[in-house]
Amino acid sequence: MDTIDFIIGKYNYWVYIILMMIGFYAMIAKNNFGKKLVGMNIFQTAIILYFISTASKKGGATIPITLSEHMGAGVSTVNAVQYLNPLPHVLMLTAIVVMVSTFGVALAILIMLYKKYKTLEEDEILGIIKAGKES
Amino acid sequence: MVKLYENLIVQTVSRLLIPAMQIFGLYVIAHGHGSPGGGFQGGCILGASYILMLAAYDIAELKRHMSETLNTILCCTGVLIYAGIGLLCVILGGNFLDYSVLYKILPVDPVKARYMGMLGVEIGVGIAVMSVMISIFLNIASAGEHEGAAR
Amino acid sequence: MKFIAIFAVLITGFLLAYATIDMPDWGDPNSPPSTHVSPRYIEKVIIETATPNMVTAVLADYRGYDTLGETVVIFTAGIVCILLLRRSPDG
Amino acid sequence: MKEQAPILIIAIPLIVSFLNIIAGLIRRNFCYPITVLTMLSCVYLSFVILDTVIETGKISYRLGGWEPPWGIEYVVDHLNAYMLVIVSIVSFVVAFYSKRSIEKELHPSKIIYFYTIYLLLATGLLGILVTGDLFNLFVFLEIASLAGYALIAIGEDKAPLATFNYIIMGTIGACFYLLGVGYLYIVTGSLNIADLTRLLPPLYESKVVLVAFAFFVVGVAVKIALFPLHTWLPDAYTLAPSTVSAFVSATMTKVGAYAMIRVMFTVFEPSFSFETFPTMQILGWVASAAMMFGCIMALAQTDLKRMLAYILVAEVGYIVMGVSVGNREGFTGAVLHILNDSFMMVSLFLIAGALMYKEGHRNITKLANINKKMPVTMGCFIIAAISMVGVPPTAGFFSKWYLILGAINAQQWFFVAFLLLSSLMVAVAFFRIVQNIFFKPSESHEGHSSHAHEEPVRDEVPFSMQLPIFVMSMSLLIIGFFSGQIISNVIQYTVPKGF
Repeated sequence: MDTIDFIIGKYNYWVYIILMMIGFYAMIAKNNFGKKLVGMNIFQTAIILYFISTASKKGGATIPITLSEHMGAGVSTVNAVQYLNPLPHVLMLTAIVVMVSTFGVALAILIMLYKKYKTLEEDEILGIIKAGKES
Repeated sequence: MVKLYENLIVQTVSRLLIPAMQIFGLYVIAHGHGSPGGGFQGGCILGASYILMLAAYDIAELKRHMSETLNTILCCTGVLIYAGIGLLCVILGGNFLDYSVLYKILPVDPVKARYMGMLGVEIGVGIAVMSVMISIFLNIASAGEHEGAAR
Repeated sequence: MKFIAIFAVLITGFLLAYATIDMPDWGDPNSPPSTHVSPRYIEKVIIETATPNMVTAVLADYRGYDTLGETVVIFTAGIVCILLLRRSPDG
Repeated sequence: MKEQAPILIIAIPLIVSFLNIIAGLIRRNFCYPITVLTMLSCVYLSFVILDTVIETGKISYRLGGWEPPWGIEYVVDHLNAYMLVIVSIVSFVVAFYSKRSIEKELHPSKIIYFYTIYLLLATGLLGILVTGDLFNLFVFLEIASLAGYALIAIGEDKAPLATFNYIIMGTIGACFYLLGVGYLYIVTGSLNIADLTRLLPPLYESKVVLVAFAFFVVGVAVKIALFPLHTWLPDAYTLAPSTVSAFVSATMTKVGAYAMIRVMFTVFEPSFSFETFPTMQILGWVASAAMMFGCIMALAQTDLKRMLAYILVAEVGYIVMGVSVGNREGFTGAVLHILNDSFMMVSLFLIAGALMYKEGHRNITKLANINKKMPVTMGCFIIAAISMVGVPPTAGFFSKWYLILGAINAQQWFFVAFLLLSSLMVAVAFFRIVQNIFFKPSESHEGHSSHAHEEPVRDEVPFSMQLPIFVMSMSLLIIGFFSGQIISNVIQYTVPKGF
């Protein structure tokens, strides 16, 4: 019974680990550069899921925006268990922007590669480079 | 290359939709203090409105509204607003990004000055994100060659 | 090559699963992230910054420097796209 | 001024990089002087910070006025200040050098954006060095990485392919680092380095902390190109424009090594890094493999820049080995080697850039008689080369001496043997070049016997390129003479407690 509780109690981690493994595999093993980028996105999204899941609190916690009934005149009556943890959300907003930027730069380089070699398969590009060297 | 493909339905709908999107984007930036939202989210919506314009019309139409130089300058201005507010705090005698010292130049108390500082920062982020979204999309969609797109 | 990749992925997945044993359960209100730094953000956000949205307050004020970094990252991405792809009109 | 120096050293290049674009849109020629002046001010500020740290000890700066675990804090101690001086000097020197080289290798319309991204790269590297917050370090790591990708991708013909591999590897490294941050966050709830140092010791038995440490080390190892994860480095650093190669090779890996030292000895205590986790065995042997592999591959190259890139892989091995032996001498050697190696790398890569500028190639078999054509540059090359080999009284000798002492103290005789052997191989690699230059008849002259006695005309690189080369190679001698002072004034305070 303990094992089942253990697995169910931590199911968010299992989900993110599986997603991360899928993305990581695509990043290092796929031959197509586009697929590598998709893998990179999955990998990073898995990390976002992990961070966001650390923010959750069971027991009726709501989103981290102070409700109007808690906004007394300068005196705070808020208890920390009433709201979700805002810090992981902030970190992930930053991380999402970082990931969008990385993805944009990678796409730009992908387009440079495509304009030069007219293909995105790694082995074909390496073949073209090899043929260029020999001739 | 992105070519102009006249489609009445798409163009009419986007003509209606773009102003609404831009108003909503501004609302998300400005109301980020009290509801979900903020500079990055609002900037994305603003950028998406311009990207919709590019998709429904063509590059020339986009450039008529937002020239490339203007976009680059806006991109710099957005980040400059952020870093400038930070430096302004240093000049006013606080630490970097310590908005509470802004009460010296704003007609509010230090706690409210933090609110105002945040608002300024979010506006800067919004401008920067909008223009970067446009810049990335424009350069990637046309592979960098968007000169000959005259109408 | 494929074999090495599968091996690396499995090692990573195993390490992550191994670490999960000692992690707090999902949604545990007594886990360290919920009890150490974040309560101050939740409880004092109105007094200290007059902003109801805690995410905005932490993003732009408590950790505003991170957000400056974030904005610089996206600025870098925009300039990088121009640098890499833009062909100048004069050839 | 003095108390604001830690932030100004970041804020000035950051703000100037935005103004640089606007100035460049007005007039393209403004970019170069603006960049050089900015980096000069960074050099000045870094010396102010170093001076303050030597006088008063650790500096702490609260960004936004929030006290540490809640807000972000800058912590500058001897190690940070020392690294700041290195990075800002290197970025100033390379910026000064860049004008003619960039004009030759890049399209004129890209010069504005080049200098902007150059400034952003410098900002990112400096930002990694001063921060006292793990997540903030990640953000600045990404700024530096993105700028680095772009600057490498505008290089030679095959550079985009090399850059794409770099992006994939670099993103894996950054994501592993971020996962490490997340794992420490879930067991402590804090991101501040000083706070983590306080919170972590009771948790050293936790599996989460163990895995977090592993992810930190692997992530940073990708970024510094430690041996089995080095695959992106030789291509990327060979194909980048020569200015960029000089800058990134001298700074990126060193800043990564700094991040590794921070994580291993400040976030975690040395007792954890060396007792709970078999760091010395794993990292030491990996570093030895890196030294041997880098040197062997360097021997096989004919392209000067590629050879230097493989030597850089070996040099990373030296630094990591000095850290991993876990005693005072080894750590001193590693920290001193960070300084020496970045100066040696920058002078050698700048010389490779000078060859590219004048000759249009950098094939070491075609350099016969170049010493008559470019006597000063080649003289500087000899100095840098003997420093790289580790001949006294140049700088390279002292750091290698400390590294060997460290390995002897740790009774790792294999490491000593590897160190000596790899030095020997570096000597052979450089002797090949010297032999090609001085003792080989010029090929073009063999065909025309009537011109056999014609002396090559003296044809040096422009002054703006020659001065940095000269200054950097002379600094290798000067650092050699002042190694004792550097160690007694700065480096001995960087050694973590418990050694």
